[in-house]
Amino acid sequence: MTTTTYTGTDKPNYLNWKTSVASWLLTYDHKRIAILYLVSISIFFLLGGLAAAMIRMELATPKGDLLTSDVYNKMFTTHGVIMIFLFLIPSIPAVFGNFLLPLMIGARDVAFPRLNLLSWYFFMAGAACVLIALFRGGIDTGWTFYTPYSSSFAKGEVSLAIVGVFLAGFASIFTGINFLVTIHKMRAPGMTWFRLPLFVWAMYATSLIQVLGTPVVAITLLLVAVERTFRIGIFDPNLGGDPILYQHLFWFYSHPAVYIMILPAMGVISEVISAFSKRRVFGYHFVAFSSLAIAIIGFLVWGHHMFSTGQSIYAGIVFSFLTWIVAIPSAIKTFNWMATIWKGRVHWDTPMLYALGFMGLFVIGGLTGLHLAAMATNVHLTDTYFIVAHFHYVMVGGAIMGYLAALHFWWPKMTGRMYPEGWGKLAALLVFVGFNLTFFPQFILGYMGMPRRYHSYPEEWATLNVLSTAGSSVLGLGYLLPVIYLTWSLKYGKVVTERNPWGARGLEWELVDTPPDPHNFERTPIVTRPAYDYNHPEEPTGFVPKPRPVVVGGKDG
Amino acid sequence: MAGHGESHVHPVSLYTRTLWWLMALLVATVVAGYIPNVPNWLGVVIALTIAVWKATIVIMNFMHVRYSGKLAWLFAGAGFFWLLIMLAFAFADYVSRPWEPFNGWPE
Amino acid sequence: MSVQELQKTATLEHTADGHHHSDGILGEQFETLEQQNTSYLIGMWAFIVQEVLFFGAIFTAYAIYRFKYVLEFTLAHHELSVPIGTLNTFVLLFSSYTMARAVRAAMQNRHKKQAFYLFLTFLFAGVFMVNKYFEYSAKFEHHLFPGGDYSAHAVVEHAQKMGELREVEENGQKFYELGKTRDGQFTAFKRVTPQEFEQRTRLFFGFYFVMTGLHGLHVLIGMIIIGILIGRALIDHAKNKPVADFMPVEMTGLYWHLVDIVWIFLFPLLYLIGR
Amino acid sequence: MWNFPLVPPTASKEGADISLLYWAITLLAVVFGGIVLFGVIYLAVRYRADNNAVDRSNATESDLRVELAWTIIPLILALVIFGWATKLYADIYAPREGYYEVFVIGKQWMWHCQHPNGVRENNILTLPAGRLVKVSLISQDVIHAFSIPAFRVKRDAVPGRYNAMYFTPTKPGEYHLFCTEYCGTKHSEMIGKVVVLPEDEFQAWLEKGGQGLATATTSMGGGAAGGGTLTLAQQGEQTFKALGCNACHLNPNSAVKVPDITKTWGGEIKLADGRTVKGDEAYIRESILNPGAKIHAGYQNLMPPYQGQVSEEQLVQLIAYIKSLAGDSGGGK
Ligand code: HEA
Ligand code: HEA
Ligand code: HEC
Ligand code: CUA
Ligand SMILES: [Cu+2]
Repeated sequence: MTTTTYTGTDKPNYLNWKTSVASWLLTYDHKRIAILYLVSISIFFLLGGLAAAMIRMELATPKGDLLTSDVYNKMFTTHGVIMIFLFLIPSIPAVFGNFLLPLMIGARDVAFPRLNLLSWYFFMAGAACVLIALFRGGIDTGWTFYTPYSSSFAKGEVSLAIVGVFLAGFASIFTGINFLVTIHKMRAPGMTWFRLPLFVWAMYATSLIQVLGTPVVAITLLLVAVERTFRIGIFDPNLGGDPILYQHLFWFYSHPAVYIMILPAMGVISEVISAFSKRRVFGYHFVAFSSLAIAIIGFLVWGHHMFSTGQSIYAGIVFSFLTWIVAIPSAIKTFNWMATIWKGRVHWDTPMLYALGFMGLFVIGGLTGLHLAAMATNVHLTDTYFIVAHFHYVMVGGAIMGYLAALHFWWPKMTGRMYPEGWGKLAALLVFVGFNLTFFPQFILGYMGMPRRYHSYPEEWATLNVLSTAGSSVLGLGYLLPVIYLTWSLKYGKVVTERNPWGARGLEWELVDTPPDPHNFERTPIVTRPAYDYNHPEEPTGFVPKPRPVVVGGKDG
Repeated sequence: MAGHGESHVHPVSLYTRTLWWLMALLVATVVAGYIPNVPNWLGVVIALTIAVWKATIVIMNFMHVRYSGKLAWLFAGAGFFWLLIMLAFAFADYVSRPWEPFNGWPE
Repeated sequence: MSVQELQKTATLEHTADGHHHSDGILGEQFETLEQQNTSYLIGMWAFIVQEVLFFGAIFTAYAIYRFKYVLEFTLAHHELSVPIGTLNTFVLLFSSYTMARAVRAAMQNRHKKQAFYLFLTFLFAGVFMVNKYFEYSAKFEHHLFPGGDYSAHAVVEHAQKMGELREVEENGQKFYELGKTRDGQFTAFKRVTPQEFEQRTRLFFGFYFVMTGLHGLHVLIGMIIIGILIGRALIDHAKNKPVADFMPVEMTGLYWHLVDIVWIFLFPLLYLIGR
Repeated sequence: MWNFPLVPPTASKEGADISLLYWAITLLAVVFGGIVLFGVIYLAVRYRADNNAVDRSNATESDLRVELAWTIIPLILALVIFGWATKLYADIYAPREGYYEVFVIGKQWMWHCQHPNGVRENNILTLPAGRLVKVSLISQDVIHAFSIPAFRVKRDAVPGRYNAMYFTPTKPGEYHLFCTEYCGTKHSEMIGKVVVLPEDEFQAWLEKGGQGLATATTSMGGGAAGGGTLTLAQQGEQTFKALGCNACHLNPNSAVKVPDITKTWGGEIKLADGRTVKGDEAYIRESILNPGAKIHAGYQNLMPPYQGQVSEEQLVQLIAYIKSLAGDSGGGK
């Protein structure tokens, strides 16, 4: 490596240069905000996982014996709301997007550091509302809050939970606005659009959805809360309203939202596959544009959640058609990743294991999405465990695998410590096996017609459900392991001082200290190379740092 | 946006002219609302046309989009375009749902 | 571009804006003031996109019901006062103008003038809110707020006077006929039960309060920000600051114009159509 | 231990078609899933970093032809299946004729089914094999969904309006019936069964007024059938009188000029505003609940609205009655 590697624990980095609690809670540093998010969403993931464990335990026997039906209903609502709004939507964007975006494009911070912090506070306030709603008796509407059940029938603190989702939604909007502007305006000189790492492209597409979609669900849920209080009747047919309208508005956001969850993971996979195959991502332009295509076409397919509601058949046909179309960019990505491995030098490290796992599981999830996109089969499968299996394959098998890949890949950069590789591999294996054991049987159950959100079911489905429950404990263990060994590694892990432990390409690896300097780059870099330039190993870095402008005033006020 | 920057100061006349237009359109829309025997749908069309007109000149002149770079155009357009998509697709369901009891327009 | 060229432009940018740094205007994450200003502008526009869809979703819902219950909504429209609505539109349009002038003054670093125009904007916004207050109180008084004591009584009475609603009783059952009187002749378009009529007008007022309420909230937030800006402009004036950052004013301006645009649509959709 | 089902029974004509499509898409998924899964593993093993025995020369980084290939091939397959699935869906769910119609009302938390001849069942639906069945659905409170996995059909029961679904049971037997749209506490207990009888047994069952068989309450939560001797249309006739509809309709001495409701069902009705609508359930339902909504051309809006005065059950009866006036005893026209 050319420039000196004067990194190490002695040199101040973003973690240790200030240590007071206030310096964390009032930080404007994108890297610290990422850590704040990381800690918060990890807690929510465990909470959501606990609810999942309760669900699976109840479903181990056909009779509803462990929980009452009300408690069960509250469990899956809790599970869905926490996993979606408090974990998966903020996961990769708010943690890795925040941490990496400025590093990847050669900026000192995101465009609006204060908005970034505000976003975290909104998120925490929203989470607090949701949690209070849960402690004060819970809600049982399902994560979809369908009317008129949620607006006129459900008891409990539905409105408070809605306010929580509303606030978390604005946190997401703020993140989106911040990233859009950051990507447009904060790129280092020479960092042209087509030199951007594909993770940045994915985050750009994600941010578009966050800004264009989230306000709609925010106001729609607010209307449900208003309806609960004032009985206006917007969504209640007994008061002159139309419950289907709610579904239109809800899915206008919530379908694109599934791409908020998967696009960042796809970005991570592009980075990881390239770094561990030591090869430029095949068909860079196609992968980049397919992210945008997914984000945009993804807005036009929401009606595929409503085929059996009595939505107009003509509207249904259009929605179904566009759903088939939106599957194509995902196909493009998948095949390009495969072609990236082709003729590469594949290193089987933990992040790569997760990335390979992602490809296998996401593809199963995506392809079963096609069963649902086809109207005739959709009607049989909708609201059965087939749907549950489909979305866990894409969200857990896809998005969370991507998240774990990212966590392991950038862990040394973020913390200056390496995770224990052996444990990492074991956990990846457990997650993969446990996952399939948990959710594959659900496809079969779904095709046989087992309805979702049921807390008891006919005897003949017991065996497959037992299998699923057994699988979920393996899966739970698989998730528990990283929690333990990553925490352990913070103190006992191998210290990483070199900038680029993986020998990867990208500004964050080649020009940024490990752990990063509070100001990211010593000097603003000038980029002269495309991303993933693995073909010229003799030229170690493609970036010429330029003198840093004088800056008055420090960070963190 | 790029080039001559945002600090470009526009002549006062731009704003005054815009204001007069807005006032004229305000009067027009109120008056149009009181023309007797205008069918309901036409009233809505007139009112909305004037509203779009007013909004456009506010965006163009007060918000300086006319003098801004491509990016501002893009963002200004995106919001309204997406709103149209939502309206169009949602209405597509409602108007093609034969079983939806719709009262339609009288007169 | 070659490395040398890039470095040249970079240093040029650097020196060109050198003097700004001493003012502490330039945020640490930015390289140049130009970059900072356009970032803020694009950021504000992204926020506006968000706002458009935020309000847009209610507009969509409103459009569908207005389409569905056109007669009931028309009669409910009549309860809103066009003069007050017109006055408020006038006030808000005018405030948009003064806001634009304030931004202009800020760009010219004329702090006193800027404070003056901001103050006018604030004043107009205040008038708008006071009007809203009276308007809302009147609705509450007539039980037109869709809370516990909602009653369509006022709508019915008014519509009867206008000859657009007729109460009929048949087989001991009461219902309303909605229609129009022309040349003393009542033509019915539609017949509804009082209960239905109550529901649908209630729906209208639900929309009215949600939409204008959210809009009013935006006005209120705008007023707070404008208030702060006035203070800052006056301080800048007192300190005789030659150059100040005009971006806060510019961004508030964009926000304020958006609030105006929302009203530009609310006014005809709630007050005018169906006259 | 290994004696548990992996596929549902297929007991309707439509179900067989849908199964075929399902397995076709599954085949597609297996092929593509297989390509990706095995492809990835193969490539990752073959090109592992420490394997220097492989040829890594000419490792292109993009190629328009292959990009187009893997864009267009999936696209074509996607369009083919889209076409197939959509055609099938339209064939099944678009209005069909010549059916045996049952009305189903969902409420928290039970299914209430009514046969044309007046037999009622709760949480059990008895049907004849080999005949096209139309289920007209509505809900009294929240959204429910009527799902019969063995027939591969389901539909939401939405409050305030009718949804319909069609299917042809083929195999006599007992099948699961579920509510699949989450509807509150006892959503998972809103279940029952569908009993398919051979045509002759079904007729016998109907003539006995549905007694005997349907009283057998099952572990799945069946309910008693009943309803006695009147057909649905006859019940409708009684309701018609009870509500005083005959003061105007079907009354030669009526003071009010009324349309001939024997021609309403299946007819083309010209409205006062110039439009023409079809005389279907939705129209009749609306004409009763809110007659002013659509005025028959040539008539005055004089009929009182019955919103809030007739229950969903009575509406179902009235509709059956008005259909019977048009010569349709529950089989389409
Ligand atoms: C990360 C989240 C995520 C992602 C990425 C997806 C991706 C897709 N989803 Fe999924 N979906 C959900 C999360 C997600 N979904 C959730 C949470 C629900 C349920 C919500 C609820 O009701 O609670 C749901 C429900 C859902 C439904 C509604 C079901 C119902 O309730 O009736 C439908 C229907 O069309 C659907 C379809 C699809 C399709 C076509 C894709 C596509 O984007 C998939 C594209 C990918 C591939 C196709 C694989 C790769 C391609 C190849 C290997 C090449 C071969 C391809 C072809 C031949 C076309 N999904
Ligand atoms: C990001 C999204 C996400 C994630 C990660 C998960 C994770 C899991 N989910 Fe998911 N799930 C949803 C999103 C998600 N889910 C949504 C949106 C719904 C629909 C809700 C609705 O209908 O409204 C749903 C519904 C849902 C159902 C259907 C409920 C029903 O319809 O009745 C089931 C049933 O099996 C299920 C199971 C699981 C399991 C076993 C996991 C596992 O992956 C979880 C594993 C994690 C842990 C177990 C926690 C970590 C470990 C510990 C704390 C150790 C202790 C625990 C043990 C040793 C077991 N989920
Ligand atoms: C006061 C007289 C009156 C009574 C009582 C009455 N109707 Fe009517 N009905 C009318 C008139 C007049 C019309 C035509 C105007 C219209 O379309 O609304 C009509 C139209 C209808 C239509 C639509 C027919 C068509 O072809 O357009 C149906 C169906 C109907 N009535 C059913 C009923 C039922 C069922 C009841 C009792 C529950 C009932 N009516 C009670 C006067 C009455
Ligand atoms: Cu009824 Cu679920
Ligand atoms: Cu979807």
